[in-house]
Amino acid sequence: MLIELVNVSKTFSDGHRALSNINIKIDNGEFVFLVGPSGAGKSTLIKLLLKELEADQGTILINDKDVTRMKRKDIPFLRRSIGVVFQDFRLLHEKTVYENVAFAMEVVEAPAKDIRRQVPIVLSLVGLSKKSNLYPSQLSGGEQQRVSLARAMVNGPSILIADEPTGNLDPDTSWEIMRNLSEINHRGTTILMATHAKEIVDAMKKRVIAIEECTIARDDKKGGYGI
Amino acid sequence: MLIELVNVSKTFSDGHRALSNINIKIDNGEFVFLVGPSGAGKSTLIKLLLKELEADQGTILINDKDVTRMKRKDIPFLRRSIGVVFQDFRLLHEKTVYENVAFAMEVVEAPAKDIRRQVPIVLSLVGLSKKSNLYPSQLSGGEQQRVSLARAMVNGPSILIADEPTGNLDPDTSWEIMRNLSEINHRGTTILMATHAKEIVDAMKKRVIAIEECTIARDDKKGGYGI
Amino acid sequence: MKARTVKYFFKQSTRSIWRNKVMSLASIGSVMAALLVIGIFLILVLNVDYLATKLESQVEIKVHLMDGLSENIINDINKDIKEIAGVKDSVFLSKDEALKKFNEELGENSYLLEGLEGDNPLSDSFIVTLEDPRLAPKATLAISAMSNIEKVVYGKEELEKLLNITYILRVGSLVIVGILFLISIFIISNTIKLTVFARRREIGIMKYIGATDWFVRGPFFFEGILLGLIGCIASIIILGAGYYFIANYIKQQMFGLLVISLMPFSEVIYSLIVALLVIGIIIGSLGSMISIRKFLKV
Amino acid sequence: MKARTVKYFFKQSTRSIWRNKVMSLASIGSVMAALLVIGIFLILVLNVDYLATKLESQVEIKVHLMDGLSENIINDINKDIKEIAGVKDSVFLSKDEALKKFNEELGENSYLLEGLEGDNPLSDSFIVTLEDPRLAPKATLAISAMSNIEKVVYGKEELEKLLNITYILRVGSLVIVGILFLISIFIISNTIKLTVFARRREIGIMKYIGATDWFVRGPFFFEGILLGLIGCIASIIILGAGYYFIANYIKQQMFGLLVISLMPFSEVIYSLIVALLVIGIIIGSLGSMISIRKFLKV
Ligand SMILES: Nc1ncnc2c1ncn2[C@@H]1O[C@H](COP(=O)(O)OP(=O)(O)OP(=O)(O)O)[C@@H](O)[C@H]1O
Ligand SMILES: Nc1ncnc2c1ncn2[C@@H]1O[C@H](COP(=O)(O)OP(=O)(O)OP(=O)(O)O)[C@@H](O)[C@H]1O
Ligand SMILES: [Mg+2]
Ligand SMILES: [Mg+2]
Repeated sequence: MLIELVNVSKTFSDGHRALSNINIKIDNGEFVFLVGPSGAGKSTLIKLLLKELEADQGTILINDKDVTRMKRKDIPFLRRSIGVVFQDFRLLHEKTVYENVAFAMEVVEAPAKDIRRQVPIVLSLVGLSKKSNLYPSQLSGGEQQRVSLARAMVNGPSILIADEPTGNLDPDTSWEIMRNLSEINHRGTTILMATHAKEIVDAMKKRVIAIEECTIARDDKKGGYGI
Repeated sequence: MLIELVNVSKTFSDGHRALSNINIKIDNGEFVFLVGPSGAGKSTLIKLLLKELEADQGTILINDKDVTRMKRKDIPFLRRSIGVVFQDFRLLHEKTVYENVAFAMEVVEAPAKDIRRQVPIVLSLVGLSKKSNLYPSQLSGGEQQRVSLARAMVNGPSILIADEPTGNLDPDTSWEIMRNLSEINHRGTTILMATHAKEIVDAMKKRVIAIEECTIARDDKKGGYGI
Repeated sequence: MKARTVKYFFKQSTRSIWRNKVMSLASIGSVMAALLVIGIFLILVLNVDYLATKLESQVEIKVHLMDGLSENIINDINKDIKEIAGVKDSVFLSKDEALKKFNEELGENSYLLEGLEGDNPLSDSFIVTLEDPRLAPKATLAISAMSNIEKVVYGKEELEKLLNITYILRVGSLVIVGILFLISIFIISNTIKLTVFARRREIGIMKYIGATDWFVRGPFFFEGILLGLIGCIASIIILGAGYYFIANYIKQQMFGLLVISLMPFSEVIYSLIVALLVIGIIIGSLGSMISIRKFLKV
Repeated sequence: MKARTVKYFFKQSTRSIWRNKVMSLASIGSVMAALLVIGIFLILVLNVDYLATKLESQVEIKVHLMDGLSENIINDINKDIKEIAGVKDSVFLSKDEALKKFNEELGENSYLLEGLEGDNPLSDSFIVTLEDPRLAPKATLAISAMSNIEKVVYGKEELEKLLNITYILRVGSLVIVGILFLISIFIISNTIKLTVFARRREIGIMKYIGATDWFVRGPFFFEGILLGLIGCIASIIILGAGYYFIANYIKQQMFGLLVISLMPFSEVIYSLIVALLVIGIIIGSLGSMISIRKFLKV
């Protein structure tokens, strides 16, 4: 198993229970949609996988490594093995589009030659070749979202997590992005995507995990957005 | 006419032409969808209305006042007359949900009594009564978006502009929000909403302005998202 | 501006200080440190001036009297001298006392005066002290014009040298305190700039929502006052306590060993409070008003 | 760590300084100002020490010789004195010269010595200067043990008073420079804290993408070095130029009026450069490394 959550619970310090007794197993190469109403706990789940938040209870295994008991110094390496499109993009305002994507490669100390070759490729994949020298503040919402996606893909991670990656995109561009994700998935990358895009989920016929009221309401092999 | 754009053009300093020769007239009490692919210039248009950006050319009238020739000291009053849901939310991180919404009323120097009565009402409208003491960083993406909406509504502006207000919301919550907007619209508020939510646009049967390649590609009285 | 808006500003500013603890502490710390520097130097300047005044007060005019005057006449002369403008005091020194004093001053060479006891060549005199050493020439002239005066002497060269030294000490210390004053203001304003810079996003958002410039500035203004006030009070307490302790220590340990003594605590503390309050609060509040300008233009 | 990573750090840091111009200027300014304060005081300390040493070098031992010694013997005594440990110089003063000098010293009272010219009661003497005034008692003892010496005198009380004053001057100025040193470090570290605080979001994002702690720190470390270096060079230039100008001005304007003279520029500048470089760069780089810690914990 690539990702495995066993009895995971998370309650915030203000007493709000976000996740309760979550059990999920995701295999290598799967494509999983994570759905649920606003505030259901999708992003919280993702943050637990990245050790951005600590689970109160339960065990989280990624690549057979126990995330909940991971040492501080190993966290960066966990995060590098996972490409993430953050719901709030998390772009560096002081870096250009190119530098933002390149930064993900610099972090893993990739050779400059590889960086110079790889970054333009992913930027053209998300349709931003022309925007590579602009700063995030000079981009439209959807363009920023695509920079975040490009950054998540650039190191060819074995897991790609995308939190609402099409929220600011028009249907055409969204489908373009979904085609990219499918292709990456076919090449072996496991994809976990939190989304509200009903049409996309319904059309893709992939595994759907629905979170409602802190627990897993549904886990269908080839599901749709709603019931 | 409430909003009137005459021959408006905008080219950015890097040479990118975002809007070219735009002519739009929006009447009091209308409900207008603004659609178009990612990067088409929807947000740029909205920023021009708020004088966040300066038009290179053309005239923009709001409430018969010429925005393009407006003095610096009058800008705050223009902005107060328009409630805005920003695409990137623009919440104050150091203020709680309640304070963020209250701030919009404090800006217009509303009496403390009115603030105490009004803020809880709009927060319950967007379904965030329980979250009023949390900080934006403690909210889910969709919750932050709804705080931004609550803030835009709280002063009962005559114009409400929403830039992608349902991008982070599940379909149910999105419809809830659209019902709210419709109601506000029926009570006389003019609404301009930039969106990619095809289903919503198609279902609402309202006026749709489509921007494509810098110009207005379509302006239908009761249109749909695509052609 | 409505009264409730001012109240609102005040509430916002205290809240913001509290919520941005890291930043508030760092900026209070820097303001305090800058004021400490000013304060330390101010204390030095005050003490230099104090010392200079003390040195200057040691300037004296020697009034040699004719031989064999009656006590009445001497008393009259004394009265007349004391009435001259600028004269602080005048003390009679009989010729015997003068010889004894001279003897002591000579030390090992006092044998030179042996045998003079019987036939004292010195004269009775008045030692006149002045309110301001610069009055010495005038006072000398006035006394010389009186009768029964043999000779009026003051160390002209020494006086000039002394006045030169005290002048340089005063000007030098004032120049340095002026420079440090500017440096401190520079440090405080830079600190404020950084504080405002850290909150540029916040300022922008307020403007986008329709806040007027002064509405955004208000809380920053009060915050500046508060941060300045806190930094200022902290520095006054540190300096006051430090000075009190050191002045006492020196008094106890060095008593008698030194001509130098520190200015009394009570005299120093008022100048300190006034100077630091003005710099801390005014620079704090105005500084934030000015620094914010750049980010208001949205 | 790979070589290209270090190169990357360096590129990032220069870029970041350039892109955050407002912030970089403000922090360079504060660092510079803090170093200026230290520098000004360091100059004062150096000059106080210089003055104290000068004062101390004026301590002299008077060696009175027996009457009527031959020139040969006097020369021998001179040689012997100069061989004593700690003696810097020894100058012969004949009894006629001594009387003339004494006459001058007495000034208006010189009439007391009238008639002594024929029968000079003073003796020939050596004026011995020392390398360290603290050696005076020892040297006095050694000279006393020599033959043909009538009396050896040094101002014991005066020496003690002088040593006390120079001690207090030295300790006092060192204490103040120490305090200012701490204050400056405090200001610089607060400035860095604010600078890092303004970029907390950036630091968080880097960590979320999988950057290790030292990878995030690297550019901040170099940035600290660069900002420290710039602030440091600026302050050295300002202080150096200022001191050069002032020292020259005082030399020209005040020449002869004063016993006080400033330490030569060339001697001051080295201590200044070393002290400021160390504080500026070390505090700048280490400070940013430490300040960043809080925000790395994500
Ligand atoms: N630090 C926190 N403290 C308190 N409550 C929190 C905190 N972080 C998140 N929450 C709450 O936990 C709930 C789940 O948040 P989460 O971000 O996981 O939702 P989500 O499923 O991603 O929603 P969305 O689709 O709107 O992004 C929300 O109600 C949110 O208010
Ligand atoms: N300051 C700027 N400098 C240069 N180009 C800019 C700037 N701001 C926006 N642009 C460009 O202008 C175009 C229009 O941007 P805008 O934000 O209006 O798009 P949008 O229609 O809102 O797209 P989305 O649906 O993705 O939010 C984009 O291609 C963007 O890169
Ligand atoms: Mg979420
Ligand atoms: Mg947009």
